[in-house]
Amino acid sequence: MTTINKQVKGPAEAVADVHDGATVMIGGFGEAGSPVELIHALIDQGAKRLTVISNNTGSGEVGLAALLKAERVSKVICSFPRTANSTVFPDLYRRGKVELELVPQGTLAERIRAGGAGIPAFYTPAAVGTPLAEGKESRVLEGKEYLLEHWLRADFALIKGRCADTHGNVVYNKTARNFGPIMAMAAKVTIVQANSVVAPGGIDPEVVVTPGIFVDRVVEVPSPQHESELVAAGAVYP
Amino acid sequence: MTTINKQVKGPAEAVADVHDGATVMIGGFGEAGSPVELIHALIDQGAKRLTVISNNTGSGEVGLAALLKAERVSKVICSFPRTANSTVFPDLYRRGKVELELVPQGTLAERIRAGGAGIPAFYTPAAVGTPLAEGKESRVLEGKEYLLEHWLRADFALIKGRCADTHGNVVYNKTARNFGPIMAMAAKVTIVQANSVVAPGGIDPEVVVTPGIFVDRVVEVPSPQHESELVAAGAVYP
Amino acid sequence: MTTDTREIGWTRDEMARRVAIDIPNGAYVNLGIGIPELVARFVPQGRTLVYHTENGLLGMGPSPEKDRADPELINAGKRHVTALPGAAYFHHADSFAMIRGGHIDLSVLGAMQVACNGDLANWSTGEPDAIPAVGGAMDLVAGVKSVYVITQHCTKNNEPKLVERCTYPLTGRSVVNRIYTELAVIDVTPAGFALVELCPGVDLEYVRSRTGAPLLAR
Amino acid sequence: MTTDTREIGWTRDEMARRVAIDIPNGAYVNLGIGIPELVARFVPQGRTLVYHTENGLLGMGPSPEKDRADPELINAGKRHVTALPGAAYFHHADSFAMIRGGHIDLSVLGAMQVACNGDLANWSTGEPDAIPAVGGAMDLVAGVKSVYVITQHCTKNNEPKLVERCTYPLTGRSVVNRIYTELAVIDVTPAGFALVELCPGVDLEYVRSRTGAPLLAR
Repeated sequence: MTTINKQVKGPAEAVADVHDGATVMIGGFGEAGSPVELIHALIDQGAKRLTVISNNTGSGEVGLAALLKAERVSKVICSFPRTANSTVFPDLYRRGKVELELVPQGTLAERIRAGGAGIPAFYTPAAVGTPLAEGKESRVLEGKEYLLEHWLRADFALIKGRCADTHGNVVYNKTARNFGPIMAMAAKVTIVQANSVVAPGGIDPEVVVTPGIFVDRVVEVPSPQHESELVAAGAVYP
Repeated sequence: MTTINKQVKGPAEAVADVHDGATVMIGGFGEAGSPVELIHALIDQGAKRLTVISNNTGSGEVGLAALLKAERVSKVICSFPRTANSTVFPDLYRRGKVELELVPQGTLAERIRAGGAGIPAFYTPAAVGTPLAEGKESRVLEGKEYLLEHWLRADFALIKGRCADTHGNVVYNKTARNFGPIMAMAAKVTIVQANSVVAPGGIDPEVVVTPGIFVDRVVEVPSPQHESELVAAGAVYP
Repeated sequence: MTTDTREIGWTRDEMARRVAIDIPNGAYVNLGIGIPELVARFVPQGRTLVYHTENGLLGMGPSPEKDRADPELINAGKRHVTALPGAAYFHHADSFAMIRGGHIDLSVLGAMQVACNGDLANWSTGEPDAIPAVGGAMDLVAGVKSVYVITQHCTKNNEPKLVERCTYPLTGRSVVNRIYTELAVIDVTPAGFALVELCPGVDLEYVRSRTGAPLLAR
Repeated sequence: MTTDTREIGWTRDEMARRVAIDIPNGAYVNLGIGIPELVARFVPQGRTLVYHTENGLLGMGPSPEKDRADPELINAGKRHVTALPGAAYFHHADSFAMIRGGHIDLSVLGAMQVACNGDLANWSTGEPDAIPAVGGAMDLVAGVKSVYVITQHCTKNNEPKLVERCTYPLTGRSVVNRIYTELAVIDVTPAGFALVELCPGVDLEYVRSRTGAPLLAR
């Protein structure tokens, strides 16, 4: 009998200790992989002045967009803060209510992976010669110019999986995998919502995508909501 | 009907174009994942002055040890060139017949991964303050000292998988996975021997470990030989 | 059928088809959002291309029938797609390892401006109230083996998009290999823009008049 | 049972058991080759530890019955092992991301020398004809949260292994947290070696006489 059990009762318990000023990575690319229930629990919980690291900024007034709308986020680190039906972030940004650090998508992914892998900095060719290189150290290696980029780490990561076991092993659904596995590595406390939570042995060790060592809490959300359906229905959270 | 088919007839055809002086990554940790049939085909093929990147140096006088014994390798880049039943490399090394670049295992893995991921250099804390830091650039980041390490890339990678499809997607067997997925990324030509080769669709896209984009040739070796069994039987190749 | 109303030059579909003709069998291809997405419809008979979408899928197939769409199976433009036999899913760091590591053969992108030295601007007008958004464009142009641009030859205001020097913020320096417009196929060479092919019925002097930098004939 | 013949002090098994007592439930632990491997046998009742082996397995279990061994399911010492329920396989870069990224709670390693500032030497005697081999030791000591050393107090020639300053080539600088020998449990503190516990029947002055640097009593 294993004495490890990372399952917690529900989203509220899972995010209860997110503190004001925390850095929070939120998985998802568009709505695929967006942990809507964890985000809503975070809105209910009330933590403020968050730095959010996520590829986008949500759509409509649910999920990540609702967290922004509630003015809980002071800074966003992302690659693409605009999407269809995305009005909350543009409005806050134009009003100076939220800071933006814009990062090329591959650099964003690699900085997060570096944070998880204990690599404090690395060189990348992306953004050389562009405005996003301003203020960055550059270096010529083997005749080509690269920028020095630093790791990204977080206090919490909120991630959506398809299935998790109570040791924290996770598998994902299709392109909802995206930032989940690397964010799980880069946060002090990684929280996964999964459609199902199973006992150890319920996931074949050959197909585990995120090993349990990277996961601190798992919470079962059997029928997660989809952002596009909520937006289409005109839903507003809370 | 797909018009992509990376399957080649046998190991001999798979390694036919390895040139003298080539850099060759060879998968495996000890015997697990060692592509014995591809290595033997490379011995038959005759390429010389190879630089081999592999975690170990083989055992007995089969597989990687046999390639060394045949004096086809002028340089080895590895983390642990000694193992039980390993006499070929120590003998060549003491006689000055082979050069050794010793790399900490995690740095070796990360340098290979960096080669595959287009990251020319990165900082790591491993080996700081040790003889393996000599001659390396170091840098303090966030108050801690790190070494600058450069990517490793190769002309060829020889890898062993459990199953591959004709598009080059690969899954592995247990701890035989080890260096396979990262070496597949880091070589110009990646050659995979697999116990079975199946049609596209024969591997669930959710469980693919090495996507086909990293693989150039697959060859079916239905009952691969195990180094330990060969050594126990006193086998010598060729 | 197309809703294109210009009087001369290729339609968007024809432009996309012209791009597809140049892509060899077995190529790994990333298609940008917008006109580039059309290219996938025109793969010549007897060829298989493997489409990569940077949000974690290799072997992307066409849109699903509406009742089979999965909100978690989308492309970089956030449209529903499918996965073909031989596909693979992977996470974002692995996906951009494919891009940055030079494993993708070709990226087909849209453009705001392309300079005669291959500089590309396609992510921002640099206007002060614009919401800057870059996505994966800078990684793509820095990493893939070839970059093709597919674009209208001029803006809606008839200003050339092929220019001496980009005035918009760059996506990458000296990264574009070839440009497909409704008027012509043009290579970026060390000597500048060089004509590869004119659209039937379009003459070279007309293309030159719509181009903001010298255009070499071959 | 043990074949250990020393007259005083803990046996190897007892040393390993003493280490195990200090490891909390749920810890992720990497065990070095040799004596450290013994630790896995002594997990206290009611605790679950998750063993990591750097060649790509988390959730490593004990050796299999001989006829069930798989030559491709081995540990870092190349011995046959098993995978427990809840295990996961992964590649080498991911495995060392766990190590370097600080995700492994504890590494238990053997030692040639440990200095009173925590320096560790455990990979090479530095002799000219030695075949240098480092494996994952340098990554482990640089990355995991805590490093415990389990070792005989002295070499076979009765030279102290706990020293003022390592004379062998280092594995890492200031990396060891705690040392378990047959005589005592000793912490590495900012003030140097500090006694945690004596083996029953062993007195402090004897331990000091076998130690190459000052040993603080608590």
